[in-house]
Amino acid sequence: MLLSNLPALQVVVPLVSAPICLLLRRPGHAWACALTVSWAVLVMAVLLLRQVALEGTVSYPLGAWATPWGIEYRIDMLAALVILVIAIIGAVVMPYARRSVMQELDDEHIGAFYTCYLLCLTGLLGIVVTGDAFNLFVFLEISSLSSYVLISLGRDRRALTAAFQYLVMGTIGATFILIGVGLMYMMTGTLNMADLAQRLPAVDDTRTVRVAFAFVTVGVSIKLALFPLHIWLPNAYIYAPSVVSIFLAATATKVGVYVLLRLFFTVFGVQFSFDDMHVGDIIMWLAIAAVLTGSLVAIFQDNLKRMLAYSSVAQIGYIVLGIALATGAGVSAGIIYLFNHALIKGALFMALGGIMLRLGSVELRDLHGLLRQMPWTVAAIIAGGLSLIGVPLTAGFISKWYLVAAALEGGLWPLAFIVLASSLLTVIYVWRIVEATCFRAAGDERPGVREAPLSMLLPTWLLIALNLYIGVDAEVLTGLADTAAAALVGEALP
Amino acid sequence: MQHLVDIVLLGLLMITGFAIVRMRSLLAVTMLTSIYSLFSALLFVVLDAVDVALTEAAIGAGISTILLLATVALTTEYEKVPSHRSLLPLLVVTLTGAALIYGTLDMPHYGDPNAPVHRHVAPDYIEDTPEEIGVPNVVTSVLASYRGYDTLGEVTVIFTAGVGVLALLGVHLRKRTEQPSDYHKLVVLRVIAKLFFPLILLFALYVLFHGDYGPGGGFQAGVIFATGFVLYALTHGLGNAERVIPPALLGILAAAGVLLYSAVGIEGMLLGGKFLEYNVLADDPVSGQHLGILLIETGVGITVAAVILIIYFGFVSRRPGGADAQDPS
Amino acid sequence: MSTLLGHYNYWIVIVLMMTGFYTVIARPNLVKKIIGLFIFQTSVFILFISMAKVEGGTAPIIEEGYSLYSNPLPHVLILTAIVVGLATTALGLALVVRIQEAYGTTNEDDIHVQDETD
Amino acid sequence: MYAIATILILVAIAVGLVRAFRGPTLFDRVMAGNMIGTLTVLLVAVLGFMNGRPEFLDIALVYVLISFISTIAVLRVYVSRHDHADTD
Repeated sequence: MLLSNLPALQVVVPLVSAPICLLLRRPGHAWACALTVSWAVLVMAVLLLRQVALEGTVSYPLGAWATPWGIEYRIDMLAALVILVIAIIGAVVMPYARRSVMQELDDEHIGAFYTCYLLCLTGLLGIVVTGDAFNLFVFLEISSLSSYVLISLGRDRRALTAAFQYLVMGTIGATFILIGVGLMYMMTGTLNMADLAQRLPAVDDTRTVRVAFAFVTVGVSIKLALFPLHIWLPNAYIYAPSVVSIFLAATATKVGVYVLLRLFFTVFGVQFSFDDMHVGDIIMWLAIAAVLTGSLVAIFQDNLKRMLAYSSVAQIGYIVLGIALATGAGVSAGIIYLFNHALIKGALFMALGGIMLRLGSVELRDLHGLLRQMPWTVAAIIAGGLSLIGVPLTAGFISKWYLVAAALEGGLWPLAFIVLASSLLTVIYVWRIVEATCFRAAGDERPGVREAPLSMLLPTWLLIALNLYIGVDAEVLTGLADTAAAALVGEALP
Repeated sequence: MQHLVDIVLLGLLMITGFAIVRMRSLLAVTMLTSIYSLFSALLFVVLDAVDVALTEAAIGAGISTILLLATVALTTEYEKVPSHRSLLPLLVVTLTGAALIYGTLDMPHYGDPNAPVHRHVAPDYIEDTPEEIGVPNVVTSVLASYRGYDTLGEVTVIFTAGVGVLALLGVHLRKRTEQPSDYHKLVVLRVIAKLFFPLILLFALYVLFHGDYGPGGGFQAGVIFATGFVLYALTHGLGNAERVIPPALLGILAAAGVLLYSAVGIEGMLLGGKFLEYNVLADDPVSGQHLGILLIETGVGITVAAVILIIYFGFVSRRPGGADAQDPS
Repeated sequence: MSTLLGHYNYWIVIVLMMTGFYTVIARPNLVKKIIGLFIFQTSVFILFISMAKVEGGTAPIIEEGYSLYSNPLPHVLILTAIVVGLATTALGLALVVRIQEAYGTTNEDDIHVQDETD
Repeated sequence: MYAIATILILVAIAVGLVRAFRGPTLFDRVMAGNMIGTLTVLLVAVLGFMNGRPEFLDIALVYVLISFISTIAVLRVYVSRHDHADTD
């Protein structure tokens, strides 16, 4: 019973636990509930990945209604991988969350916080699992609405304006997606993605479908913060509570990328998306712009959270770059990048959360000589930074390696050059952190500042360890990513 | 005739829309928004979407307007003239609009019975509903059964909004004695409200249980139910309304509705079916469907009513200028 | 002429959508932005409902004597979307109220000024 | 018969809308809003009979309720504070 309903349970378990979490009065109980569920989700994600690896794509009809009349859950290798990313981050961030949340939030908000976290998890998982275009919109809204609330719970009043700006942009994006889905439905009469993929080629020379494609693409681009639609992202990451920054930075935009992949490759098909609509050329330029501006702006930031937020904009650019190549190697590189970047950014933001807890600030000038007082945390930042640059033996190296290889395979050596050049920019801003924390003497005494608590340090180092492990042995990951990419790119071939 | 009404209503909507952009008194704009929503609800009646019309009127013209009023009362009443004028928004909007118009050129014509939307998937809903689900209202059958999972998502969305408002605004208990300053002037209103109150609740139940046969269902019922309490709070003061239905209870109810809905789905799994499969709930599939639909509609109604009240109480228990002493931020 | 009549609904709806969209991105007042979103979304609902209409059809509630019904599926989708719209409006307005309390203004330009000087 | 009624109601709504736009006082707008609400109810009823499905009068009932409550809400929130004319 349990195994055959796994796809539904993957989403239903966090969904059901959200109202239960609200009912638990004590903050500690709410945390325990969220922790248990996060680990259950991870177990299910692993089981699901195994099932997909063994049996191929899994389909689950909700309500037992045949497709396309009912809503279908459809999990292929790509979906299983993205679910795994979300589940890992969720499972690692929850043990971490207790201390950080206790310090950063008022007691009365903690119950609502964990409820919203579970809802956000539900929404993100729901987006990935679903095979129905409208259902995707609904779960997108669940994840978005809950993340607006999570961001607004930050201490600074600017958290409110950041949440508001995100709400406005996010709603515009969602409405664009709704318009696009409506136009697609208008031309085909169906909402099921597989059915859409079958019926769209017959009408893909109509202007309506072209406009539908454009609208959905723009809508999703807002969600994944593709340059120049990224302006909501930095403030949202900076002023949100630390746990929220970690969770959103590591998962939310990745799910946006997933939706983009689904759209280009599964629903519209490679031929329409890339040959007819030339979307590859457009997003490649945007991605290059994102990589360069994101890295450049990051160099000049004195607030570490802001620096990492802009670095995220750049990293999303790399991922999209892989997709824009539209080859098996390129998409595979994009998927590997997505996976690794979630681990890296998760670890980095976690380390920052530790500093925030002890120091109450992440301004560069306040961190001088921090290595003495918080050696493990600073070491984690440096390890994560090296991975961000792409130093060999880290996960970041693997992702950049595959990306450069894919670019060269496509004969695009300028692209490979840009990837390498922007890595140098990354070196600069990572160096600024290293310099401040290791080589500068502390200006004034910081009595009582000591290493972050173990409950926060362990999860951080768990992600770093995972990072290093992938840097050494990436075979499993690349194998799975290749399978996923081949299915995506091959699916649309005649 | 239908065409004429359609054309005129769209024209009125357009004029109202332009007026909303231009006017600077937010109070006037709020009322125009309510009228805008009312017009679109009328349009939905003309376009045969009776369920949607019911919901749009209750949500758009009703609840949203009241929320807007409360917000305007807590903030400023006049919109400032923008300090700088930029052509960029106009450019973006023009481009987007032009793209959409370009997209309409290949669309099937309005009302065309041969459009793809009327040929694939949807006709089977109309054909199969009587035997598979056994309710005359096809919208209800699709909403609650064929695409019941979307509706679970919808309930979760509204639950999220409830939790969000709870976290952002909180609901602070008011004393019963805290009555509106002009309490004594409201005798007529209070008597009418007291007379209406049970009738409104009764009507909400009617909409809930009649949703299988006519326009209505759990969502609309929840809104009407909440509206009854809003009326009570408006006339008898917030403190009294909170005594009738304490805010602490509302949170529990909001969660309970979602749980009831998911419990029906999980029960389907436990009985050997898929998630949200109602056929296995009873001995014969059609009565299983009936039972399932009734239960989930009740769940939807409970959550929606509770969340709307949480939101309403959250807004009206704030004081202008943010002088809410209990709030630390 | 037939294009005009066949698309009248859609074109007006697009004008309505753009009215709302313009209000969102051009107006500095936060309440007005939410109202703009509301108009934008409501207009998209009209787009969906327009496509569901069948000439000569009636509401999709099955009854003796009628054989042509309008398409129920967009109605269902829009019911869901209306709820999502309400959730967004409520959250947005709650944020506006909190912003007013924290900044003493709901004008985007004034808020920027305050943030800069912080 | 129904057609004539429909046209007349539409004209009346348009007239009411003019008052809602021009104001100038809050009461004018409240009045206009309330009037449009009432006319909407009438229009729903007429349309129901015209299309031969008067059982949809449920909708009209909801509209009455909504129109009633939103008018009270506006007045409750504002009238105590606003006795002067607002100008646009």
